[in-house]
Amino acid sequence: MLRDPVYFDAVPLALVSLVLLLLTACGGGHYPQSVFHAEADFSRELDGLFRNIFAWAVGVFVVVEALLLVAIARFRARPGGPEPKPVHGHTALEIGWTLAPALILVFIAVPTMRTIFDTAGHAPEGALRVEVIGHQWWWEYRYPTLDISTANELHIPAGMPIQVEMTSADVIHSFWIPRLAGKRDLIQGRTNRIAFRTDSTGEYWGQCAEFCGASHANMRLRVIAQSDSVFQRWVDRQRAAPVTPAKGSVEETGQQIFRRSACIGCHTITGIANAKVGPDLSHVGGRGTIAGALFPNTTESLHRWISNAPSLKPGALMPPQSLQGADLDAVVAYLQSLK
Amino acid sequence: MKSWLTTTDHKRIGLLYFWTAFAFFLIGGLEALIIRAQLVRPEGIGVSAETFNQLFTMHGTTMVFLALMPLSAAFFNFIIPLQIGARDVAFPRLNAFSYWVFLLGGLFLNASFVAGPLFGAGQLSVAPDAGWFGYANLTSRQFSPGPNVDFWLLGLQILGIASLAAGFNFVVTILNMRAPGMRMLRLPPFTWMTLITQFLVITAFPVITVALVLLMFDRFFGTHFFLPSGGGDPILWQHLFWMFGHPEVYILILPAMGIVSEVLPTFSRKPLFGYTVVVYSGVVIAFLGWSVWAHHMFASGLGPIADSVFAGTTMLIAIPTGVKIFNWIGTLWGGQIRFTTALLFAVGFIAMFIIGGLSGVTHASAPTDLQQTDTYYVVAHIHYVLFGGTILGLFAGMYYWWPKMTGRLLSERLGKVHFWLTLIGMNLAFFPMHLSGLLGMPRRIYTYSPDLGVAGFNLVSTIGAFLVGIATLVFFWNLLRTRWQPVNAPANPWNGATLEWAIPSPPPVYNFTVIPTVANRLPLWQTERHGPMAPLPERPPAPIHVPGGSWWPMITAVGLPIMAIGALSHFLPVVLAGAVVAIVGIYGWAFEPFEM
Amino acid sequence: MSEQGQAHATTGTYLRIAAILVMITLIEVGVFYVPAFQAVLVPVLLVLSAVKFTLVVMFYMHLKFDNKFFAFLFGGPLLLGLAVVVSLLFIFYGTVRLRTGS
Amino acid sequence: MAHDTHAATHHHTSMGLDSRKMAFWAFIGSECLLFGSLISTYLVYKGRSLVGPYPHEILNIPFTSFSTFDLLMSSLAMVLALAAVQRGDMKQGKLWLLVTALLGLVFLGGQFWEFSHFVHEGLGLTTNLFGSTFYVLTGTHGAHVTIGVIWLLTLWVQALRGKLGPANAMTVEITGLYWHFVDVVWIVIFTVVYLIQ
Repeated sequence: MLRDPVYFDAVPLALVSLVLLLLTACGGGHYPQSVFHAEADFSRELDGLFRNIFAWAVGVFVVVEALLLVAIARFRARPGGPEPKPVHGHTALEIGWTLAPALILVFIAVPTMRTIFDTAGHAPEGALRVEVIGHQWWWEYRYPTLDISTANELHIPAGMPIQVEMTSADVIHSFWIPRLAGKRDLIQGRTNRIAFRTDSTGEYWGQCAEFCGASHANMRLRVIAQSDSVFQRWVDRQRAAPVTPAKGSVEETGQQIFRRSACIGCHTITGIANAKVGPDLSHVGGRGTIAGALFPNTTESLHRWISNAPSLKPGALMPPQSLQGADLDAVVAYLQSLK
Repeated sequence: MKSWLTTTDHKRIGLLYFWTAFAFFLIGGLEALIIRAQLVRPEGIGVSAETFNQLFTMHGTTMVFLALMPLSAAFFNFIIPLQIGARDVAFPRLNAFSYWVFLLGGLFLNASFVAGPLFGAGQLSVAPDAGWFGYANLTSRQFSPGPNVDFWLLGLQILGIASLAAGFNFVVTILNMRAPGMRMLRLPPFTWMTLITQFLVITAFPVITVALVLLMFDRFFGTHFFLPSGGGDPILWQHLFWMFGHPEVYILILPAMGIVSEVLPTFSRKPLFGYTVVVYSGVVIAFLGWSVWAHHMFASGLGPIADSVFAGTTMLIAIPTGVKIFNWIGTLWGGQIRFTTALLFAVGFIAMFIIGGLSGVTHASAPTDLQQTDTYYVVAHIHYVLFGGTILGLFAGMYYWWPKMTGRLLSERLGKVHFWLTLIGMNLAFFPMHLSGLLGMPRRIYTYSPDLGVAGFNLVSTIGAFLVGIATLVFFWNLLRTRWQPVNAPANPWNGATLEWAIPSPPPVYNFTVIPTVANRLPLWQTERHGPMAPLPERPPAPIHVPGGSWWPMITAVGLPIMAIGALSHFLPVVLAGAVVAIVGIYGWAFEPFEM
Repeated sequence: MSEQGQAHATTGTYLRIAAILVMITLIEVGVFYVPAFQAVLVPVLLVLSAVKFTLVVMFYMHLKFDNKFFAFLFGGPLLLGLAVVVSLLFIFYGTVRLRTGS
Repeated sequence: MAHDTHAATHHHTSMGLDSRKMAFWAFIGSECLLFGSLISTYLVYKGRSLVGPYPHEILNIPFTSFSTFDLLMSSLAMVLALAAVQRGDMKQGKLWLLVTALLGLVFLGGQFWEFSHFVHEGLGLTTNLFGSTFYVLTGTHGAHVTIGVIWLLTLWVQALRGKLGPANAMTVEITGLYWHFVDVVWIVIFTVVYLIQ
């Protein structure tokens, strides 16, 4: 069975499956973090450069693998075959196959250098500045010009350049939204920058790309690109004071419990608590997800999260809370009211 | 038993290296299989996040330091003195020392899997869990409070000593122990690549040693070398690590390239095409290998100028690498190729290494790397280079030299099963990783969302990984069979051209009855100007004095893990006791009558 | 032994080298204290220290008289080490300037 | 290693060079990278300390100049020791070996004084980046000197017992290579750490 000719089938087979796999990836289907579905200037530039290099790579691959296959197919030992000519080398050939890759590299290096400087992270004048601060294991976003602080879900206006300035509060993280921008590391004591602009509204997914401890896998994020007016409405809501619960409502009970609980040791709710360890909760009810964009922001997941965060997200720094029954219901209701 | 503990014979040490490294290879492979089992579907629940982080850290560390490097070292030890026509290495006891340090360092690292109770850790395993390149400041006490990272940094320091000692030893052996007439440009290509590798070892390992020492000071004594809270910079760790780490990649690949350059000529019955060019391109690769380290750090914000410089130097490496590949194809071209298992693995090396090299070019380009680094695309790349490259090359070497090392032939039939299963398995395992990476799957995640759309690719990867696992068991069976159902090997089963084939398999303890005089590059072949070398006499004309064994290298080596255990438990007397053992060992060694 | 038969330094040479080394050290310390030299202090000190380094390596370590190969074994890694220092300085001070400049 | 020498010097080697000496030069080359990395760390962190004491407040140039002078003289003693052993003058050889070791001890004593003085002045290992980089760099050098002193004293004892002669000149030569290397490292440290502040 295992005769040599198998080899000649295996490689074309591999090539065909390669192409099939690529088609699956580039084609339809829903791939929220695919680099092939670029939706911003930055990611499109990277995608174009990648396709350029990939084309060269496929060309080289086909030529060299073909040469290899031809060599082993043509020069198989045959019984009684002649002794091979003891060729030691060939100067012209050596020069040729030194220069050929060098030449190809020029075609890769030139656009590479251009793109490096194009994507160095400086946005044009008038860009919206966003500060991203990495935490184990969630993202803090500040809009210094808008005086907003939020977490995990980044709202941006479509059509406007965004200047992202990144640093970390603890270990190294990496901010990556594949469909919008290449990743950059968040490092304590340093500031890194990227700049991008997307013209399409919609939701883009990303996640931390630098190993950052136990819950590295659970450090996800969403970017929500909105039309100007929708974005402006969001900004207004974020800048408004947090909702004050109605007298006698369950939300008000929740607020009082919140005030007395350990929550205020870590979280901010403007006017209620002012600690900076965990995410700012002033408008947490308006977010679609919680806990590093990991769970939908529902009553059930809030219950489970508050009761025992580390069981849902290994290593989570928020300890299990002793709130139970009606108290827990009230706090959850209060948080949900903070739109 | 005693004779193995005290042995200074390079052949025995080579076999010790082989079996020890192979055992670690199986452990590292098992870790990989658990990783793949966890990732077989989204939201896998096989192991906890903490265990998963330990597994991928130990998988990388084990494969790099405990499997691939020492498997190459097994061949350095066994084959190099034979290829250059020497009776042993330049420093036989230093050689034994390297082995014992490697073994003890490896055991020390792996002891972390069961050392938890000693540290009151509440779980059995306290294995290193910060990734095989241990990026600061995750490795600080604050973010990694347990003994896990301590095991890692102490273990790697021990292993570094083993590599450095072997490095000096082989540099001198290759340069200074050559048989008469064995000029530098007559050295077999494997010996040449080994020499270049050792130069990389002795220059790169001091850098990681410094990095590890600084990290040790941060963790044990409260300094802030890599901690922003005290003005330090975690990026310095990355520079120091990759200044070592990138040459390390060439330390892993160059020996395999050397093996391929031996196997191809033998089985195509043609001299290596462009021998001198292959040798010089190895030198150029090593040299450039020192100038590209920051391409691992494109996402860390080096600035456009540094990005451009490192992207440029990285691309340049493609040239000497390409030259090697073309010369290998030139060697096959016009030959009479015998499809032995060794040849299949060597050709497989070329075919797979091309893929790894080309994906390497795509992330040599700094901007495209921003979409690729730290994703499964990079995981695919390193596995095409280190598995498709290094491991296939090492397998080629195993099939090629096993008869010489043991005097027994491996089964070619099992060998071909092993080859095809490995080739198919590795492509199934690693090719889809390119796509899962580009579709947005970061590396080092113990779980992923079903929404990413990468479940299918991960399933295929896992199936492929288990195929590779089965293939490795076939190989293991093949090795064991040579013990139980031996088929004796002749001196030169493949009609090889180099000196190791001029002596019986396995070689006698003194290697050569008389030291041969070498007249050309292919001493055992008929070439245009030279006939094959005259056979060596069956018996040595005069008795050959062979040095006896020595306990001192092992005793000295034992001192190191004792010191590490003392450091780990913050107990100074144990550190001092280890130092005393090592010093006693060194003095015993220095004053022991020992003649080579 | 290849060393034998080659010109070896004599005790007189060793003493002369020692005298030069001490003199250079005195100059270094002197330069350090002279305010007029502050502007060129760094290059002057680097050159003087390189001279001392070379003298010791060439004469006391016999590299001048010994086999060239030893010079390669030492000089290669030495240059590499120097390259490490210089490139790290460029990278760190370069990025600092870029960061503050932007 | 004293006993290997005899064998080694009589062995044929393909480069005609002593194997141990070659290995030792390779080792010294390797050490260049070790100290290169440490010096890089020192320089990269220069001026990044968040709190004092800073280098110019604490480094004592006259004192360190004396240490430098002491180490240079020990190098001179070392070459004289080697020359004596090579010509078979073991009386002189013993003397100069001892002088080298004693000068090494003086240097170490100076370093001990300097370190304890700095600690007294408020510069500990963990005080600031200057302290950490300074102590690790000069401490690594000091550890090398310590090993060198032990090595030299071992040779001296061997010489006293009559077990060191011209046949072991290579052992002394290698010891010398180590000692001079430690000296040149100090030449660099003296300039980079002490004089260029």
